[in-house]
Amino acid sequence: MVAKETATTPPHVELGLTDDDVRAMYRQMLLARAVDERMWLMQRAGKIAFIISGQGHEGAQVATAWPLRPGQDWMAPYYRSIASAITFGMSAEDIVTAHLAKGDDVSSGGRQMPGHYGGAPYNIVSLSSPVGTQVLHAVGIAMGAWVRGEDVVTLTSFGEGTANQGEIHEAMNFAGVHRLPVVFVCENNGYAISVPLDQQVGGGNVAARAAGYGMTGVTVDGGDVLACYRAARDAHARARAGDGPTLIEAHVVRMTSHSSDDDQRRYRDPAEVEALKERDPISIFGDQLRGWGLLDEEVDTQLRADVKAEVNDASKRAEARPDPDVATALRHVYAEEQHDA
Amino acid sequence: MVAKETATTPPHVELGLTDDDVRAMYRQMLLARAVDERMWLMQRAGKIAFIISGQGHEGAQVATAWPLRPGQDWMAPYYRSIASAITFGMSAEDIVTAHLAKGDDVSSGGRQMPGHYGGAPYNIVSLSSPVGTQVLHAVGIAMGAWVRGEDVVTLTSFGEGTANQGEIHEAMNFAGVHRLPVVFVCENNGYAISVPLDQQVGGGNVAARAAGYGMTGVTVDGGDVLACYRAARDAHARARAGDGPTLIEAHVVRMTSHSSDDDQRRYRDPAEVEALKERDPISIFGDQLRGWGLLDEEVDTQLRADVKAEVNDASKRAEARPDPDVATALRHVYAEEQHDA
Amino acid sequence: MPELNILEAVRLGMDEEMERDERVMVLGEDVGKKGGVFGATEGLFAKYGAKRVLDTPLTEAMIAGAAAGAAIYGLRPIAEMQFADFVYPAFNQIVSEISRMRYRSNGTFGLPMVIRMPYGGGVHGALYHSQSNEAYFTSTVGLKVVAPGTPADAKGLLKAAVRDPDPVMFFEHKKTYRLFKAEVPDGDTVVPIGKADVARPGTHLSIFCYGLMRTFALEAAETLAREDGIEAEVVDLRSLRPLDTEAILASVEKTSRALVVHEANRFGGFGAEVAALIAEEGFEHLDAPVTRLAGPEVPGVPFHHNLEDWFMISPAKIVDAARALAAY
Amino acid sequence: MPELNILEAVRLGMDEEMERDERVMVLGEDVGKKGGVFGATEGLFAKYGAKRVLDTPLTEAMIAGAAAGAAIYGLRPIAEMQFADFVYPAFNQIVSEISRMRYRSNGTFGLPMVIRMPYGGGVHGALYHSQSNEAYFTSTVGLKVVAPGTPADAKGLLKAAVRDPDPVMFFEHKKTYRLFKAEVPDGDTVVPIGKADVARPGTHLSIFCYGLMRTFALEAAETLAREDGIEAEVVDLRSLRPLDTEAILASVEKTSRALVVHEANRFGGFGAEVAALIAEEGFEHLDAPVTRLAGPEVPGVPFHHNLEDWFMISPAKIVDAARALAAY
Ligand SMILES: Cc1ncc(C[n+]2csc(CCOP(=O)(O)OP(=O)(O)O)c2C)c(N)n1
Ligand SMILES: Cc1ncc(C[n+]2csc(CCOP(=O)(O)OP(=O)(O)O)c2C)c(N)n1
Ligand SMILES: [Mg+2]
Ligand SMILES: [Mg+2]
Repeated sequence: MVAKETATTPPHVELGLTDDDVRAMYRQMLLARAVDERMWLMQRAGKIAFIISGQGHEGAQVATAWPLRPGQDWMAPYYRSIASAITFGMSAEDIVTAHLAKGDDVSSGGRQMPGHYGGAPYNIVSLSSPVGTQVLHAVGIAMGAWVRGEDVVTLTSFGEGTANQGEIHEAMNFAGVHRLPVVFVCENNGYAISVPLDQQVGGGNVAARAAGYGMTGVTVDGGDVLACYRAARDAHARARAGDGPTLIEAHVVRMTSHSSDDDQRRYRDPAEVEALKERDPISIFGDQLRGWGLLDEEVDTQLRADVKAEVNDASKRAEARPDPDVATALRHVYAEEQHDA
Repeated sequence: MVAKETATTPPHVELGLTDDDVRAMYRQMLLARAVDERMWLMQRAGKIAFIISGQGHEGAQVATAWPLRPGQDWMAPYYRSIASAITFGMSAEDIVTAHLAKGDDVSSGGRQMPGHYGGAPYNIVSLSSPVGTQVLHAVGIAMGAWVRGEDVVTLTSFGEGTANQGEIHEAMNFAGVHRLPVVFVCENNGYAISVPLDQQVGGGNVAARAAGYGMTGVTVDGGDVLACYRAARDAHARARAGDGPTLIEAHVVRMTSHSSDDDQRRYRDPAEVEALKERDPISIFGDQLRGWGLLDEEVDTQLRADVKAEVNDASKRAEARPDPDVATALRHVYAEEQHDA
Repeated sequence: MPELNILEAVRLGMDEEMERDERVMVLGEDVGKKGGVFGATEGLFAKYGAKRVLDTPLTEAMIAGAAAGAAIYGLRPIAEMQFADFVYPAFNQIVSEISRMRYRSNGTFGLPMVIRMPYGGGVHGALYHSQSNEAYFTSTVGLKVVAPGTPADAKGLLKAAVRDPDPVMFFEHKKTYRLFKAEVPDGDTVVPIGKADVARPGTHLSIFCYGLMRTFALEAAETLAREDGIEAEVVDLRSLRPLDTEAILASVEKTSRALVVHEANRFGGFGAEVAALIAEEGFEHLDAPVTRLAGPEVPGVPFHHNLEDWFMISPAKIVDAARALAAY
Repeated sequence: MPELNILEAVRLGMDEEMERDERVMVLGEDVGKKGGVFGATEGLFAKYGAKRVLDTPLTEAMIAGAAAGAAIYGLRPIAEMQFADFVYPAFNQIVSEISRMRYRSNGTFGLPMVIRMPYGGGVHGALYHSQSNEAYFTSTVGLKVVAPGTPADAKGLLKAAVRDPDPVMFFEHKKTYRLFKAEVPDGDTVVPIGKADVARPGTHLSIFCYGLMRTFALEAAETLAREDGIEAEVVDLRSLRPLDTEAILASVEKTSRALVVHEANRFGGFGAEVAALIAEEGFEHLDAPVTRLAGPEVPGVPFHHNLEDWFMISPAKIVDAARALAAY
């Protein structure tokens, strides 16, 4: 690797990414952010009841989802995973539709709260609210692929508070024992609602736990999109090669309150909150792209306009969709046909 | 430490143990073994329904319990902890009484199966069967001592299979966060019933997990009693000094089938079982004591005779105790007096 | 007597108990600096410090299990589950350990501890922030379970729970938190666990309820009296385990008609026990079948307000059920 | 038709399903080389290999959660909990995830999976190897729950469970494992989930039961017929959720007297639902109060054989309860 590096090879090329790739990554981040911001507006306007945000996580999310093969791999994300879900195939319209709890929302038909991503057509596992449960589903999918000898990698993500749940331990241990093809991404934003890292994670280092399961652990700066991508790409390759799971801890920032029900000023210093802007992965990645000559003011403006139009359009279409029909409320408790599949 | 070592200082003295101490430790091991063997005999004779054995674990158990201060510290042991319990204050008679499920058994009054050690007078937490639950109780006691600012150390033990339970992770993480005065002892005997270490523990190394909680992790040979003692003594001191919890992984041997309901020949090589005798901590420690000039044939014979007499006596007295009275079966579901304590 | 809402009553109850007994501590997620996601512990952190009002990691098994250990050690912990929906990771500790500790140790280890949990729907919380999962606990021998429906009961039962030598599951219907204010007796007024409260006397039928349903049942009773001349007796059970069977049977003896109302789904819900009890021990007094009005048989409250409205019990649904029962 | 005991029937059911459908796999603690602590999976490891008969780490949440993931992926896992008593670490996965996955995803993710659990007392297993904890699951919408009482039902219901598109909790009373042998239909005979079995027709009263209680109830019925001339109808519910309400009400219509028997404690037990159902929907047919005979209100089966005998339901206790009911 080192041998190949020359002063003239830009870092993304060295990682096997094209100029278009990194611009597309940047665009996904912009799109996720734009959708996210729109949700807050809609929440304030009383159109949606609740929003839980991915702002500050987009770099890590887009980068770690990037190596996944849609239609083949699987994802078990969490409630901040707007950017992951969008990268793996959900559309902005899907996301807005889910937030509006419309009847044909792909995640739940309006049954779940905003932020509960999922979609059978996209191989995205339906998410619940109890944190961390999805991690075992990811491991179960990976076990399925391993039992069947199929080339499938599963990615799952969660926060650093969630990393302490017992189920995560059981999941990682099992994945470690059988070297299952799964990638664990811990998006460490330093808070679990109000509880800071030092009261949450013994020792403060989630990736350090990987060694205790016999798996690779990697810490990356979630503001460094290419570093995140490299970690995810390697983890994906490792999984495919039968070399076992990887735990990636990405240090990200939570740029908003925990959710629209929270007010972080109660427990977070104003200066600390102010300083978060400097760690916004979108500005950081934008600056990097500009530095590598891949982005100029014009393209950036164009991309942002594009994304805005996409979100406008998505919102308009989503709002026009039908509300859930109360007559369907009793459906899908059990399968409607008892088919011997 | 190293500076103090001279060719003439015997290792136990270097550790601050007297000759009497190490002989007493040896005697506790003999006693635990003798009780254990007696239980098997009684089980075969149909006097007790079930036995789960500590044979092969005695060295680690006696040594790790040794630093505890009876009446002040606490213990939350597990079902193989005959030697731990005896070292911390239970008598051989208590143990036999519990196995016979007599009405005045200190652990449960005959309500629990054999192997469910516990005793309020001894600061030994009542144990249940679901593995690992006691570890959170230990951490809760340690939290209590920390909240109240009291000088109390809690020791808890469990097997390496149990180490993978989610509750253990939550317990260790919490202890790590607040540097609680607790000592975790994982008695790794290589099997969880029939499941061997490599299918049980990702990476195979339980102590390696300590780093992920910001606590000290130590691996010791459970056949090396003084090494176990040193680890436990240091852990105890660390706990008292506010320097946090310790995870000690002691490699021990399970010299019997998992329990009287199991037959290990179904899943364990006869040669492997045969070889266990070489790792019997009692012979190893006995040989060491002889090497240090602290034990001779005569003393050993005398000790074994003593211990045998003690067990005979304990068994006789225990057998004479009354069976539980059915009229008491409905008692102690709730407190019998509603006292505002 | 101050007028408080249920949230304030819970908070004041904890505050007074912590002041009275320094062994009382509070632990849970976000209970410290933030004061809890509903504000139930607001102010306690500042008053009692970071150890007695302890922000725990995001680990419910640990919260319950460490509370149990602390109770063994001699403290009197009040553990908070952020939502009742998130208690399941702690289920092993609660069911295997906390409920059985006294019995299995032949009375030598008791666990004086409280687990507080906001439960119930109607707040746009969907499947995982709306559950009424009391039946898992009411069927567990060794636990006590209470579910207050008024501010006075919230405070008085909380005090009883903290002082109880046995573990108490304390269910707070989150929709009642700020629903109304009512007078709360000053000072050390303890409401005993195990006693129902006849919230409204009546003669034609009995409505058995708890939590938010008390408010709805009283509203329904007013409508029934006004529009139908039906005098419903509203019995707020308050304490679900132990259950005040005497009060229940006395009411049935008086009215001969029983309607059991709860928000949880019907099949296997807590109402089944109440109904079965009445059917068995009140058989001779019954002029009509014991009737249950409960949440629909779906795995949770769905989110969209259409669907949530469909799910929830309402005074109108109680009125309908009561009318049918009265007409039987 | 071979004569098998229940353990053999369960094993044969799994074997045939694994042979029929290569998506079926078994996972759990000690299910592989050892063949399970009761021997239920004996021989399967040798036949299907270490992946399809997977020895898992000692982690029940993982067993349930990974089975759920595998079901999402398209497999049809049969997960074993070594004892029903040890299911609680998996409770979050079962209740939060497995039971709600289909509903919350609006029908787009189904979970065809089975969780097998040996339950029940009478084997000197004390508080933690004897539990009858079916009520936690029967009250959970989205699960199916079965509890066979005969070898034929054990095999037939297991096949139905494996093929069911939804999660099925499969309760095997461990005392019945080797209690008796009976004929089991050859080959692919599926016993549908949701249908009760009238194990013995009768006219004077109905006994509703499942699992081991079927055997005890039949024995009691013989005694009652012989000694009292009472003809008890024994209805083996088999499927607890969905419950065959039609069969129950038909029997009550016929006999006018209902006795519900189970080993779990009474308060909030599954029998409460059966009794409440009968009280509500069978009210007009009842000549006597619906009566429940259940385990005592203690947190578990105590160990000493004195105490265990005291705890357990027996044919004699059923006879006594039935006599009292018949005499009402
Ligand atoms: C089992 C469970 N307990 C509590 C909650 C309430 N809750 C929702 S998010 C959250 C904090 C999660 O923190 P972290 O894992 O760090 O993720 P982040 O929100 O910071 O991305 C909590 C406590 C929950 N959803 N599930
Ligand atoms: C939660 C739970 N699951 C399963 C069991 C059954 N069981 C009892 S001991 C045991 C193996 C424990 O192995 P390990 O932790 O290594 O301890 P060891 O017996 O080897 O000392 C199992 C699976 C149990 N008691 N509790
Ligand atoms: Mg976080
Ligand atoms: Mg072991």
